[in-house]
Amino acid sequence: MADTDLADRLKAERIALALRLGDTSLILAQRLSAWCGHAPELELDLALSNVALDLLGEARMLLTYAGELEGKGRDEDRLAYFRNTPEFRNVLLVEQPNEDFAVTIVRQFLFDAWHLELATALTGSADPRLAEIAAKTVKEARYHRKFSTDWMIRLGDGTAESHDRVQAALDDLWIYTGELFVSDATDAALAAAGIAPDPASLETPWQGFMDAALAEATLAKPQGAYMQAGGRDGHHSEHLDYILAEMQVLARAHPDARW
Amino acid sequence: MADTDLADRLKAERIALALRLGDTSLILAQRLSAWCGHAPELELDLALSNVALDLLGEARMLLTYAGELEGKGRDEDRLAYFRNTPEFRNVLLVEQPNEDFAVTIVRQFLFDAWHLELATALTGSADPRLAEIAAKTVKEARYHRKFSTDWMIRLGDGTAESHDRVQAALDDLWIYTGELFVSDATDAALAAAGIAPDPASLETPWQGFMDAALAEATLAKPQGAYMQAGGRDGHHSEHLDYILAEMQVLARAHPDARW
Amino acid sequence: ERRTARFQARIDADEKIEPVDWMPEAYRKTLVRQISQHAHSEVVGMLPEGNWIGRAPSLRRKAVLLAKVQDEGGHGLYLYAAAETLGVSRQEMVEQLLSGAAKYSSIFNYPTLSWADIGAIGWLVDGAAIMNQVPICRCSFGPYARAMQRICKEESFHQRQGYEIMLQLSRGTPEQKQMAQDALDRWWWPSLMMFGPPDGESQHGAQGMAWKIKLFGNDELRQKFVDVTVPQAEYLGLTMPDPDLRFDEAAGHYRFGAIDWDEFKRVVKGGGPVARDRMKARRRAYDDGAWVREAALAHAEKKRARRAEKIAG
Amino acid sequence: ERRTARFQARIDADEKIEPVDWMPEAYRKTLVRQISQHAHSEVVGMLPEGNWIGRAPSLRRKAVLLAKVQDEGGHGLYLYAAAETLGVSRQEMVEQLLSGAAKYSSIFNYPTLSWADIGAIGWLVDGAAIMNQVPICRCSFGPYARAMQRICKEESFHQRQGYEIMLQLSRGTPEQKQMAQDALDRWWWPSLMMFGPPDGESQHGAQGMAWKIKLFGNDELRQKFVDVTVPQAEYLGLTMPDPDLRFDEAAGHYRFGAIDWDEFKRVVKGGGPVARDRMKARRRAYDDGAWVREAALAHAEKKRARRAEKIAG
Repeated sequence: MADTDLADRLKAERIALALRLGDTSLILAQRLSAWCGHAPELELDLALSNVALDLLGEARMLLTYAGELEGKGRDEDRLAYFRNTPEFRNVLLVEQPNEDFAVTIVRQFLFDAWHLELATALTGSADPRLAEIAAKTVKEARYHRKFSTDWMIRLGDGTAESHDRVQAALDDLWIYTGELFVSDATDAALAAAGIAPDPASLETPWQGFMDAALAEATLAKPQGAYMQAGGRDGHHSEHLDYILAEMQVLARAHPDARW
Repeated sequence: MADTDLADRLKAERIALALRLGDTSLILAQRLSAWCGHAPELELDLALSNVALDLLGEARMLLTYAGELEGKGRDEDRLAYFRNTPEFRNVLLVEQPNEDFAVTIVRQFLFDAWHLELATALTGSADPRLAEIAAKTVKEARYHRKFSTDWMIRLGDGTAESHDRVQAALDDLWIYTGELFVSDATDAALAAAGIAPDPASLETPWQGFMDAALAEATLAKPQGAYMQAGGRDGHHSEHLDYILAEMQVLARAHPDARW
Repeated sequence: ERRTARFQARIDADEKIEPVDWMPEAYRKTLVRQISQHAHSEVVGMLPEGNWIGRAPSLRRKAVLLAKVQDEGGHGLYLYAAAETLGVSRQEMVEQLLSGAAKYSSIFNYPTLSWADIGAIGWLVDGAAIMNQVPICRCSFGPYARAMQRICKEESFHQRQGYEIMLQLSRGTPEQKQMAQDALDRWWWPSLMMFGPPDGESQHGAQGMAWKIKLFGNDELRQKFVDVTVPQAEYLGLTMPDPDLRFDEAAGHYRFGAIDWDEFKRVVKGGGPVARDRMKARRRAYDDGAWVREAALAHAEKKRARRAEKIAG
Repeated sequence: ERRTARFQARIDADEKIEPVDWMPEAYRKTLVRQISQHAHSEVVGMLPEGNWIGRAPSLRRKAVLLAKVQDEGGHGLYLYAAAETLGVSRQEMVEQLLSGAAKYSSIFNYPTLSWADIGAIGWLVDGAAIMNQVPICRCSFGPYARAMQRICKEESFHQRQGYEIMLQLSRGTPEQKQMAQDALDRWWWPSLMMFGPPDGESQHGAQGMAWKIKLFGNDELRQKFVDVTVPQAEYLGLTMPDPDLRFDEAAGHYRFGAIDWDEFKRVVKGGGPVARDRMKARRRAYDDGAWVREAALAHAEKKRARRAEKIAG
């Protein structure tokens, strides 16, 4: 039967994909939710929380699916709270600190533009579960991209201070965008099977979107930066361990508890 | 035998005292050591680390002693890494965040002036172990108080900005000084037995020192603030849980490991 | 004065007063004070619960808590909007909060020290708030009444979620049950104080009643809250931190011990354990966000100017 | 020139050059560059290890690590002082670091990702540093030689502490051993790169040798490091991340695989994984501390003025 066939085919690769995408959305949700109650205006508290909630929802679906594929009884919480830092598979971009609102918005803008391209491509996945999750994500990601792009334009084409801040944040975070488009053996196998797009294929539309949006925001696209990568293979920056220390502290203090 | 007598007398109270003082020095050491590598100048990196090291050393002796008195096999690390937030007995003052250098120095100044008075009194403790620890502490605390007082004067009588910053920090942190001089039943019993001074008895010399130092620093002593207390009974502010989440994360991830 | 009499007659007839209607200045001022205080409470109230979003012990609880704190921000928005219909800007109100001129509910000056506090706040604090707020859904000022209707619906949802957390904890491990008990111990009395001082000492009582801004006395609402909540605590298997608490069969009410009104006064005057932390957090958000708000204004201005140029050109 | 010849003769005779002595401008410049780079490395080097002070898994380890990082700050101070004898101020040197004009050891642009990294840095990075630095204790410039003598003594203490951490981990739980292996995997090659490019490509080699600032070739020191370190790894029971590594019986040396010089060049040019984080941290400390340094200056100035007034009055 075709279903059984699919269930076995590329299982490890599909688990890897679900963890990479799930962890990426989870860590970004964790970062964003730290703004809740502290944003520059109440409307931004609500908007950032909204984005965080969407990403958290997506992460939960993906981690649940990863756990099911794995078949070892790990649910979303087991995966989120009881893996150590090197077992996390998120891209480096999303673990970078919130710093100020400029950094947060730039990080979001870089992410959202990629997230929407990726989710759009995933709606056609040969894996119906991934396609289903992606269909939900696309709607949300479209709104997220509009939100962060609007703010890029506002800040870039706002005051001199806001322009400088957002340009500096863009220069700083750009080195983490290369990882979004790296293809490895996992990606190649998934792409060949029509389960996920080749990450490299997302770069051209992403760059196109960047060019247009940054032009409107009167911002300069960074050039010639050395790209950092490794998060998708568990090689993280020094930040992730702190994120997890906070996120996991309570669950780990009571490993047998239900909440 | 006198020793046996003392070993049994007021054991619970002496454990409580050792934890209160040990935790207080431990948490302040943890806070201070976060400056290491990030201070306003290299000399301050070294000085703050020095103070942190002294306090850490004192905390280790006190926690070790608390564990020995308790007699349940808990050593300094078991006590430092495997108690939860409400089991910590530090005063609220030391768990307040570093914020900027002004807040750090004010916190240190308020603490050092108390710490020196307390340690001096404890050198005459009927408990020879506490007296011995205090004798070591006195020498260090005298240097600490000089360091933080010198900086209070430098900042208070420095620029307009430094004056304002340090005054604001003083106003903010003052509400945590009342707790240093609260006496409860434990303190009363220890004072009656000549094991520790009544905390209330330290206030007059402390206030005297404050008056003189603040005058020289051209700073106004805060008046009429509502004092906060509770840390010594395990009722902490929201900060301590975050401190412990970081401090304990690695030890707790490997509960059976030796390092 | 005739206008005043007609105004009171409308209120007595249960008509809603709308922003365009004439109203006594004292009515307007009282409402601005009360609505903005309520709005500030929602916004400051985001902090104690927001403190646990990052550490929520399951992803589901994290999502629920984040959504809840977000709702509180939304309530703040509705309420600021309701107050703005009375001719005061949000900017003014926020500045009053930050300068200390305006108050907010002092319940938020207590710290959240464990996950169980998230349960206790939902169960007790939101429970007390609902008790206070449901009557306001019928208050005389239209925009306020309508905002409160929306808010009360969400609050009762929050309260159920809080109780559900407490239920899970009290049915959980011994540590979890202890956590729940400890939270109840710390939040019970402050929750009772949320109803304000005894009616005899309450300042704005009688006029508020006449204007139908206040519809029940503090003591009456407090008693109602106790009567509803004590059986809930029993169902949880938790002990109320009040040795004097007992059921008065004859009256059909739970009688509770004396409230520490000194603590109440101290906390209202800014002596709450984490009052400084709360205001510092709000002030920091406001100060750190200034450049963002300025940029948004500057950009809007540029856009307006460009459009004007285009039309002119 | 006669002075130059006499200067070289003194060096050849193993005399120390002191700050008051005449020296060629190129010698001075080379030393300023090298000593300040070394000082910057000590200061930036506080960051990767400082990252684990807060999380050290025992109080003893916490104290040892804190003292170690503090020592590094102290080394920075000695070295800045040595460079200052050559007529450059610490302020100037720090600004060169922050502007990117001055370099520091690119090893510190790798992240510390686990506690084992603290062991690996002590063992490998300090080990490589000692190999590089011990000869400098005999270098021709007196203040530099004396600073290095002090530093080397402390560094070898640090190196033993690092190895002790690795030993404890590799004798520990499977997770600890894995942690140790992972740290070795990540730090081995960067440590080998610390000796700089192959001698043929090294820029400042020959002149440095003649001036006795540099006393051995990069490759020679690197080989010595490998020969010392491989047996230590074997004793730990860890595997070197180099499939080509083998002992050459005839030569009495360990032969190792090809070093990825592209990575080396990229990291030196600022492409190290956490290079931005490091410079951001230093810049932030400097900027945030500006008001403190200004206050200290202002206060010192006030004191001076008061004293002058007293004397005058």
